[in-house]
Amino acid sequence: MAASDLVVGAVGRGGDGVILSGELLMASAASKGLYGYMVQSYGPQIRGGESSFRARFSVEQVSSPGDFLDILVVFDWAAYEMFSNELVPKESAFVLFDEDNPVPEGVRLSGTKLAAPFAKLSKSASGSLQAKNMVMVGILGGLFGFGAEGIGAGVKKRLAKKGEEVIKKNLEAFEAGFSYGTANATEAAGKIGLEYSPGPPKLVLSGNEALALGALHAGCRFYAGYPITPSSEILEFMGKNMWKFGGSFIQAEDELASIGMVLGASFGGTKAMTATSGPGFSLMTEMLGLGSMMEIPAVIVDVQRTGPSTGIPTKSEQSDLWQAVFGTHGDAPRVVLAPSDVEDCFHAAVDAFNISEEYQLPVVILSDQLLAQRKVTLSSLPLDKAVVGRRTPAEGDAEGGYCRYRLGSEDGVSPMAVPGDPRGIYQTTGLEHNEKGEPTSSFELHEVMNEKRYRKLKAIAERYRYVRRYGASEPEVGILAWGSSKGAIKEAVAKANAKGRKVAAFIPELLYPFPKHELEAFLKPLKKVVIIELSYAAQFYKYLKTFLDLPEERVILKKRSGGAFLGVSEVEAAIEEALK
Amino acid sequence: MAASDLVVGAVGRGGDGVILSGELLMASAASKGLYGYMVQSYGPQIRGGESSFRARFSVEQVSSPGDFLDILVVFDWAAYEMFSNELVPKESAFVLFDEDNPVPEGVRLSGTKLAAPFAKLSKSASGSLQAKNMVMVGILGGLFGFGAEGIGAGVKKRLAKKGEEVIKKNLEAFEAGFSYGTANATEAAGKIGLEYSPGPPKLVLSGNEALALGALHAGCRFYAGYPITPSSEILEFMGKNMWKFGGSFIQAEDELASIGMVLGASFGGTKAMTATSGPGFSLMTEMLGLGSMMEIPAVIVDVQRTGPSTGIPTKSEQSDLWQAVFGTHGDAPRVVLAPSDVEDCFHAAVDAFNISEEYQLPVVILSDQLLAQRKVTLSSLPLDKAVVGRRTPAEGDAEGGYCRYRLGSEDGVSPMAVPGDPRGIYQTTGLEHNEKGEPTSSFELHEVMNEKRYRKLKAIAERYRYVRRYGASEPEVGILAWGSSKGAIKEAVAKANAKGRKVAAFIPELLYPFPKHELEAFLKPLKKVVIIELSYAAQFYKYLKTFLDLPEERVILKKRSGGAFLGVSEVEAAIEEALK
Amino acid sequence: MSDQQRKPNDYKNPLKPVWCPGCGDFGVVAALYRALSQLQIPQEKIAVLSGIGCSSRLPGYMATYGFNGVHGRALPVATGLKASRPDLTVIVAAGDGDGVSIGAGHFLHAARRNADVTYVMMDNQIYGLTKGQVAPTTPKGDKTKSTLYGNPDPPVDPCELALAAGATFVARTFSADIKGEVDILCQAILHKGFSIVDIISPCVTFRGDDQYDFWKPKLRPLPEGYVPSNRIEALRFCREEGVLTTGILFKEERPGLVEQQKNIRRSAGYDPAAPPKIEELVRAFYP
Amino acid sequence: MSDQQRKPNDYKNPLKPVWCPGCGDFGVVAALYRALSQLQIPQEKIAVLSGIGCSSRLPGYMATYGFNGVHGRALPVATGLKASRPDLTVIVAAGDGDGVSIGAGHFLHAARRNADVTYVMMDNQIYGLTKGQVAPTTPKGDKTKSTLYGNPDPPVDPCELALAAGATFVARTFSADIKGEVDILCQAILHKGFSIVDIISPCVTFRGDDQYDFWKPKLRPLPEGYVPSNRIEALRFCREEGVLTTGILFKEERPGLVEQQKNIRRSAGYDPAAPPKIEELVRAFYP
Ligand SMILES: Cc1ncc(C[n+]2csc(CCOP(=O)(O)OP(=O)(O)O)c2C)c(N)n1
Ligand SMILES: Cc1ncc(C[n+]2csc(CCOP(=O)(O)OP(=O)(O)O)c2C)c(N)n1
Ligand code: SF4
Ligand code: SF4
Ligand SMILES: [Mg+2]
Ligand SMILES: [Mg+2]
Repeated sequence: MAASDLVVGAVGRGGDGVILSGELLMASAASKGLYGYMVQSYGPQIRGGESSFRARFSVEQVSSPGDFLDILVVFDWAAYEMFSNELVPKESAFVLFDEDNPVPEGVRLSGTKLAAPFAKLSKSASGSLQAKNMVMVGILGGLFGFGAEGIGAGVKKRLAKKGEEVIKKNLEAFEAGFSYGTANATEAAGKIGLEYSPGPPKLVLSGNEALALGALHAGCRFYAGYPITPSSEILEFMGKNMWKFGGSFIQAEDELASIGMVLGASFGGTKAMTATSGPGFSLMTEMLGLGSMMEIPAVIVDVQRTGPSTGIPTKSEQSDLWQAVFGTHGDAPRVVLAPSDVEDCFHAAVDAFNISEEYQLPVVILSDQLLAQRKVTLSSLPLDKAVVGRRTPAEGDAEGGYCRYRLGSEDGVSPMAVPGDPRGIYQTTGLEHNEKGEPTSSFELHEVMNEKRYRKLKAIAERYRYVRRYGASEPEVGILAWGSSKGAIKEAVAKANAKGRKVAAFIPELLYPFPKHELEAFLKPLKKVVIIELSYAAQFYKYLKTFLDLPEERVILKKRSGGAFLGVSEVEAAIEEALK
Repeated sequence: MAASDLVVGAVGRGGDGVILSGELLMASAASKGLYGYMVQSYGPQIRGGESSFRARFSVEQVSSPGDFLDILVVFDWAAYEMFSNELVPKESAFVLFDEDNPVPEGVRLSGTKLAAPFAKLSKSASGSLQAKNMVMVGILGGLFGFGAEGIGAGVKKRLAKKGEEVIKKNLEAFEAGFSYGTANATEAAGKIGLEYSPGPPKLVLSGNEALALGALHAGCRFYAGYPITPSSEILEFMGKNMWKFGGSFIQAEDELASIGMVLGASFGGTKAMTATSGPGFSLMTEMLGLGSMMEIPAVIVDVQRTGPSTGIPTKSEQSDLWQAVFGTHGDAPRVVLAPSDVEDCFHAAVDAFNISEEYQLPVVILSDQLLAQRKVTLSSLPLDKAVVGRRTPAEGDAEGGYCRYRLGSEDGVSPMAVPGDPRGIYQTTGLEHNEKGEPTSSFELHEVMNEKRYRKLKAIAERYRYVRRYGASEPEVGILAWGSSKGAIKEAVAKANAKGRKVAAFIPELLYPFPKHELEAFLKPLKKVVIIELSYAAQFYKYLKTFLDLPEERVILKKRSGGAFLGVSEVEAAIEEALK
Repeated sequence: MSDQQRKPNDYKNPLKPVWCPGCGDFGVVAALYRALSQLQIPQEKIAVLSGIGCSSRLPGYMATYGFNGVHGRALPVATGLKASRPDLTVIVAAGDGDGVSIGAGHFLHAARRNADVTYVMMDNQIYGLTKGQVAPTTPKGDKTKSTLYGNPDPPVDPCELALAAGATFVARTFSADIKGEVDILCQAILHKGFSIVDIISPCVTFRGDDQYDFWKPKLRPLPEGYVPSNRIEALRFCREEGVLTTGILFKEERPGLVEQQKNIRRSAGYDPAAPPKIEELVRAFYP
Repeated sequence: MSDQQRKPNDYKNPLKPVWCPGCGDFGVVAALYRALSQLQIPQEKIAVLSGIGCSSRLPGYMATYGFNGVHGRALPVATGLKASRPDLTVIVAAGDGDGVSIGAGHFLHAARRNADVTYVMMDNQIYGLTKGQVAPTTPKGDKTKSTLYGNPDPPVDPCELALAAGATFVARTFSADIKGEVDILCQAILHKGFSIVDIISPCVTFRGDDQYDFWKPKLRPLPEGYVPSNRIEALRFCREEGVLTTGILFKEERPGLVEQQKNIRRSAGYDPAAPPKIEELVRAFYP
């Protein structure tokens, strides 16, 4: 019986082409309508250093990279050492390596060892060692009956720039590997092959790409940003595609300038966004407050990485929550959204623009490295998702003189004129101001203007309650978590439910204003509440406490530092503990 | 019966010399051993604009500027309009104004109106209108028997730079006013005069000055800062005095540079500080996190003003609490201290340096405009307050190679070498690192290093519990508040206690880590808990909830925007409501 | 409004400036009213932006769109606005602290990008709003609230920095010389690309009431026949001692940010008549 | 250590650099080891600071005190350290993005203050660590990860900026020319005040493996007999096209930050032998 789910990992160093081979496997899976989920890891060296991927393929949607590997390919054992924590094979796994490069003394790992002629076949088929990765993909296809079809298109697309000759050699190497694999396919190997009937091709997207697509769909026509891992793909996407839509893109001199440019563009009536990671986000907090005070729409993406300070730039963590919700001096309302899977990144971008434009305030999207840089397959993107615009002065709004900060609307929003409109001329300021926007130091005005600005959050909280809920309808144990942790949790909950456990999960995607009532309703029937987060300081748990009274005696807090993904088995263990 | 407590206010515009007259009254009170408390207000214009002061004098220590005035002096009625909310006379008050400048139609205010020849006497005594303020001080002295003595010394000191001639003319104007006042002292006026027996002279200090003195006392020998209201007096004090102590002072190009310079100096073994207000503090959060990650001592003063954004720069608010406790990306432990009166500012500075140096992490002092810029009289400063230093490698610490981030100490602190020490050479980084300080992307190390960094907070929480408690020993109603609000609360509690009300107040001065046990003990017997704060978003209330379970059903939240002081009567009303 | 003549006062809004009596900034705003009137730019097509400082109060006194943001960051805001709204006339009013202390990095980069913005630097050699601390333009040796023993550092010259960063229009003038100012401002606003006008604008309160008497004898127009096309030549009129040369020191034609971005859009195949569909982009993500 | 001869390798710590094979930064660190050895400065008396970038990894490879801080802010950190610890030799290693993009403001101000720091700019015309986006030093027209249609902006020249800001030692060299580099680094470190050494340090990964071949024919030493004492003359060797002049472009004696601060202390009456008591200060607050 073949598996419906296959987890492959590979590791090597510069020149081994490990990452490309992973991408080809993904492309091949997608072209056959399979689901895929791939993450990559790199050592600190930019070129020639260690790299690895782990990819999971399945006939059903998967939401985590899986815990243990079915297949591990090792090109370089020293490199393997570096990622051995992330790439642990199952007992039943197959471990492939080059026959010239056998398992060194002292390396202990489970699974059936298979030496394969990666180097030799590469050399003979393509004339160089460069195509080892193609041989590997071929061997996998042959051995496990997976990834063989569709690979040609993938190679052509990925290597298009390198020219015909290179493509040809690579395909030959692939073929050599494939024949070798087929010839050597043991019965055992066949067992872990995927059995599937091909479906229509799927998209392959990362969270960063989905988010950028969402922004363009929402009408974003200005992007300014400064490179920073793991958000740079958004910048690069915009630098490539924004122009085609007639928009503007600027790589700013720093993050202070990025958010400044965004506020400027938005003041001019253009939907605008920036993306960064923790260090850049910290630099933006002063002007985040300016946006809040001036009531200017702006979308700010923070792709979280391990902190504090520079931390571990290439690894995920959930520790920018406090900065997103509480960062900047003064009482400065903003909205915080937290997508929890790749498709959500698209939605979050559209929602962020909608909320930001309609309520005239900055919206922060908290993504994270695992969400942003993983690649998954998706059936489609909802390109009909509704997009709304800004409230501008209507006929009559300027009567008796236009007031940019007119009080009295129920939702705190006042029509915002776009420069160019002769009836809407106004001057805005980060100083406290009156309805016209003129500076004031009146305490009374300060109080009513604070009230106006915060009223928007109330209106948003009433209207939007982005929450994902999974699992049993009458749960005894409930899991609270957010962001990319959802993947492992969803899977663990499904497994527990299958075993009859009454478990459910609650994943808020609107973090601020918090969907309080929904959470209270979720909490009520629970015997145990498990809060899971990747923040040493337990930022989510403590944040929840600011807004509601958690039933402390029933709460189990599972928090740890980021830097390593949340595993499905980790969640399962937490569920079992809660059920005890 | 003369009062033991006198509240004087005056208002005018540029050229009226209002502020100088207030300072002279303070100096005169201090020289006679009286207690004084003065606040000033300015219009938006830098010169020639409106200004006012209110000063309270008393034979006993006062902790608030009082609610209503006994004496109001108006030089300019248009200017008065601007501050009429802040300067409300009692029913029994006297309102003085120039006889040439009578109360305009439509201005309604209580109190006995007295027209006085300010301009005329100034002209005749000094030859110009410039000395109107001196005439005013003289008239007050004559009429109310206050401030007459000691004024000479004050004038000489304050006007020393202007030369003999100016001093002489000013003193003559004072005398002219004094004679006029004495001659016209009505019985009624005598009634509100202060009755006191002179004591030893007192210090006149602002919170900013006290804080700067505390820093120098603690051994601060490096200051870098960037001007910003209401913190600039700290910068100016350091720019004047740091040199005398052999230290360094730099006006940096911005706040990013300020905190960078502070970290650099501290890395070099020098105790270092910077001060700013909200906007600058927001810019500092990235490097606050660096200090936390690198475990570098640093003292950062945030003198809060009304926010968000530029807000109202000259007014007080308590809305930077979240930024101080939660600001910066990642899990970045720091300590937050909040002095609550001028003398505390001195203590907080010394404590901040002690904690920062001993535990090797950034300490934020949250002051605020009311605390920082008010002037009060003090009997003395505790110049014998203990000062501690940094743990440096001792003999043996470098054995087997010095490890800057050695794990295993109970309090999380590891000895920090000072450059110049050949046994302690190390390289530090804002990347996650191992014990030696070398970069790592290991999840396991990240977890133990987070644990090490946070362990320091536990140790601090156990050792320091800075809390002020006032009022009844077995209270039914308890007030929770922080920072400069303490003044009005202390006074209101004393008044309520005098009426037999069982009320007490709890003012934490160590805000993070929070003195949880002390607060829990305080809360236990209470029937009602009143939380008072000047933050529209209720930052203090919500922050308390992150760390403990407040007895919600017994909590009354009194929060409002800043921009106007907390009044004693406001607190009294809250107490009465809670007792109902 | 659009048909009749726009008078200088039509660019003025009713708010009374809070500047000190005698402040140089009055001259700057007056000259700006006149320049805009001379150019007859519709008020609603103008945006005046600033940071924080006495000088940065200026947008609040205009009858145009205005944006008084945070200290030092007006240029990025202006750049974002202009890039996305090339139809607007974008002017930034800045102080010397705002522009060459906290905002120095942005200043360099706006010049380098040749962002089509007119940068009006109200240079008073001091921090006015915060009451008299040293600025990066304060002469060496001067005593200020933060340099009681004399400013240890030499001043920078905003024009020199602008030249080094690649600015394409660099001029200097004096706030009380309204005529000279109006002329230069008009040319600066018409210039395609980044233009900086360094206006010596006395702070009477913190630099002294004698500032006008101090500056007037120092002012010197550019030499007869000077052609402002050589960067190195222009530098001879920077960092001067004893005199202050006014006029357009340097001017160069180089595509501005707006034109550059237009070109990139063209290279990327943007067709305003047939804007692409997001579907087309998404297609690229299928294997 | 203190008595015996310090060899270049004695300034090297055991960590293996994570730079890509062939990266120019290997040359820079090698030259630095040699320069320090030549100057025989004790390791414990040296602090090497940096921001973030491939180049900023350098302090981690030194056997001296080291500080690898946040992106763009190494100069303030170094300034604070040097001002408070004049006995230390303070060196900053920076990338071009670190130094003239996010850190541009600090760069100008460190130069203006003449902070006694040696600023080693590892200029590779690209963002290395973040994998190949445009830097402010990238040539106009170049395609990078963030300028797919060609970089629209002209590059800035770090040496020119330094000159405009008042730097007192400005030099340029090439990472593979170890001899030239060592010589210039020695002089830069010995210089009192702010010294910048702009080192062209190829990023083979994102600028191409042919970077050495590209640069070598362009290198040109300063003309025979060139005296580096004139700022305007020095500018002629900035922003060059087709050639790259190496050597000390400019050098000037002007009191550095450390000396200035010493002078201020003297004016303020500081007497190290009899430091004042805080009581004396407090006395001034009595009426
Ligand atoms: C981030 C931040 N830092 C500091 C300040 C305080 N501040 C306001 S204006 C100013 C400088 C004013 O000088 P300048 O820019 O020269 O303008 P001027 O008032 O002289 O016109 C400063 C430091 C601030 N508002 N924001
Ligand atoms: C505040 C902040 N923004 C962005 C980054 C991401 N980042 C790291 S290095 C770098 C630029 C690298 O270029 P450069 O300074 O030229 O150094 P190189 O790697 O080329 O040596 C950037 C943008 C960061 N670490 N911190
Ligand atoms: S302080 Fe100076 S710059 Fe500010 S308004 Fe007054 S004179 Fe003008
Ligand atoms: S990416 Fe470039 S700069 Fe960075 S180490 Fe590699 S070659 Fe050097
Ligand atoms: Mg100024
Ligand atoms: Mg670089």
